[in-house]
Amino acid sequence: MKLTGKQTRAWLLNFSAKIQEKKQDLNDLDQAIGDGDHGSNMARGVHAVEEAIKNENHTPASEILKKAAMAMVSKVGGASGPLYGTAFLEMAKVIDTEELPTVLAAGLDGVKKRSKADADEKTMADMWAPVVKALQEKKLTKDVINESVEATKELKATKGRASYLNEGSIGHLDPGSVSSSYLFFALLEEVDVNE
Amino acid sequence: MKLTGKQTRAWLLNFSAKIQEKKQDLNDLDQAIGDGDHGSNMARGVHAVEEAIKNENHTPASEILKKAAMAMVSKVGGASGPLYGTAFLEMAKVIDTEELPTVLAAGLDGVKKRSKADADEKTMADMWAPVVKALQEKKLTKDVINESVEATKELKATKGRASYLNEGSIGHLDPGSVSSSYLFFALLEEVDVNE
Amino acid sequence: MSKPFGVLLASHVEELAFGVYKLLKESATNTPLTYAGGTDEGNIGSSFDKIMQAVEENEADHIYAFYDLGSAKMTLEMVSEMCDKSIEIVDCAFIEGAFTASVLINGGNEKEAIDKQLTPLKIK
Amino acid sequence: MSKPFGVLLASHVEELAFGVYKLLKESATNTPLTYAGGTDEGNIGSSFDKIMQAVEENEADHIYAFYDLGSAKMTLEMVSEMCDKSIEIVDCAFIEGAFTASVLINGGNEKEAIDKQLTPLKIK
Ligand SMILES: Nc1ncnc2c1ncn2[C@@H]1O[C@H](COP(=O)(O)OP(=O)(O)O)[C@@H](O)[C@H]1O
Ligand SMILES: Nc1ncnc2c1ncn2[C@@H]1O[C@H](COP(=O)(O)OP(=O)(O)O)[C@@H](O)[C@H]1O
Ligand SMILES: [Mg+2]
Ligand SMILES: [Mg+2]
Ligand SMILES: [Mg+2]
Ligand SMILES: [Mg+2]
Repeated sequence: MKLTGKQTRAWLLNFSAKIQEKKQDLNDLDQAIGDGDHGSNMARGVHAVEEAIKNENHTPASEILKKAAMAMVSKVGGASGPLYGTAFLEMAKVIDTEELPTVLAAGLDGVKKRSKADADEKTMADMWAPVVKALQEKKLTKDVINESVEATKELKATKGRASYLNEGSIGHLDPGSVSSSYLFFALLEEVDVNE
Repeated sequence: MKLTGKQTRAWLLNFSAKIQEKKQDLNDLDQAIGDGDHGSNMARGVHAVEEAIKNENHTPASEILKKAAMAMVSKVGGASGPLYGTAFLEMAKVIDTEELPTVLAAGLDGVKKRSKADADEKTMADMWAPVVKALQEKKLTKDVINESVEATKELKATKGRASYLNEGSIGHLDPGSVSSSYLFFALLEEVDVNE
Repeated sequence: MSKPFGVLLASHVEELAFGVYKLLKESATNTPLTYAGGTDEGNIGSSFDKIMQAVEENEADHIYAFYDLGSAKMTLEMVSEMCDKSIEIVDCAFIEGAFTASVLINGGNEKEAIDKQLTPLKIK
Repeated sequence: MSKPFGVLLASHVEELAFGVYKLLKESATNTPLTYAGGTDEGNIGSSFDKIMQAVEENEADHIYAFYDLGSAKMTLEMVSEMCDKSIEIVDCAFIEGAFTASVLINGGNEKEAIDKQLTPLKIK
């Protein structure tokens, strides 16, 4: 399936609602292995996304994503800003012409490009990779998303702030992976991804 | 010869007067290969030295030097503060019992200890070394002092701020060596060093 | 009139960026030097807009950009991809690297000499 | 109650010292952390008295002391020779070293682990 501008807008607005609801949880997760601002950062970002796209009812999906990307880049203020921003920008390049799995694969490539993270470094890339794979196999479910997040728990962070903790980062969820799970939950709620 | 407290006090007050007179020159020298504050730093330091020792007419030489050291360390604010401070402190340890050349040799050791500078790194140590040597040979003159300062010109700085300039530091006098020359000129004026 | 090289400081904290600027300006009076610190709201973080502005205000043809922590680097990368100035993001010790570059630029050094002295300061 | 390790920041600039303090405090809330910046008069330079005060106020048994430029190191040395606290002057990248040490101390690491991670940041 391909996403329309309308669907893309609904998806991101749903994502925004989830992030704002979970703001405190995300801060708490980041407090454990970072600086405790991931929820506040993301909430500021998605609020700006909302402002940027809420009146865009007849805009192509690529434009919606570009606006969202710039809002995240400008307003988040933490590492997650450029990460989500680059993901959205890379997705914007293909969303008007390609199928959904290809679009999210482009997003994952964006995350990887920006973070320079390899697999198992306990970053958002570790959460996105299995989700994109499941999507390509038309097998994406809530369980897959939940498992992808849980899998970050046992990893040792070797990128970003959490990497300073070494072994100390093991046993904690990666905050950016948790916020990413809301992006995919929102997608499941708005469109039939395995169609 | 051994220095009395009275002579030590007169020596340092004379040094202070010279520094205050040459404040702008020292700033200009430091502007060329540093940050332009050596004159201001030294002037602040020697002013505090004056305040600390001016009423000390019956104090042992070691106490005079200790007070001067603390004034320099506390008030200079630049690299020259700890350098003169350490020199004065090391001199204070021996001045009540040893001959003048030994005292200044201790000062040179202090400079070297603090700066970790070897010979020919274009620091105060390069200026002090030949002066101390001449003193030990009872041959210290104004000319020796002037030559010792001039000799820093052709050196390439490899310690301190000037080291960032590489070849660019060649051809300029080392500001700390110039201010040190006033210390030795003042000594020549106050006591008969080669006695 | 544009100059060949300049330095940009991107920090998570406004005071930190300004403090480093003050330190470098003292020794490198003539180096084009601009800074961006903190988020738009003045909190701890990095701001795309502030960094973009620091790029635009820097009058150098080629900008050496230094950052304190990794997320400021990512924001720098985004800025550098979205504007057409020549920006070189340097993975050196923030203060020591920026100080070295600024002083060498001030002294009129060539790129080769600057890069050579920055190399041992690469720690990220 | 005293803690095993702490961090001290000695900088030539008041804003710089405070800015780094803010940055570290965010990620290392429980690390004993004190700073000294600029001269007594608030100019660019280092102050023996300010550094001595930052040592005295630091509630750690062993203080890792970081500095920006060499002359602050010399002042640190003088303070460390004149007081009887255990002070370790670290020749690491100022911000990156202090950040690493603060976060590791905050996480309750042993000296060996802290020192091991500081080693690659030695650049002075
Ligand atoms: N270098 C990196 N590479 C990949 N992901 C990173 C990197 N740094 C941070 N992240 C992701 O960003 C999340 C933290 O985001 P946030 O708290 O908003 O930023 P900051 O770490 O700057 O405070 C982490 O949980 C991780 O998923
Ligand atoms: N690392 C060093 N070793 C030896 N001497 C040094 C060192 N750094 C600076 N100096 C001396 O100090 C002088 C500069 O003093 P000053 O301008 O007061 O300090 P700053 O360099 O901190 O501004 C130099 O000319 C040199 O003689
Ligand atoms: Mg965070
Ligand atoms: Mg943050
Ligand atoms: Mg100076
Ligand atoms: Mg100075």
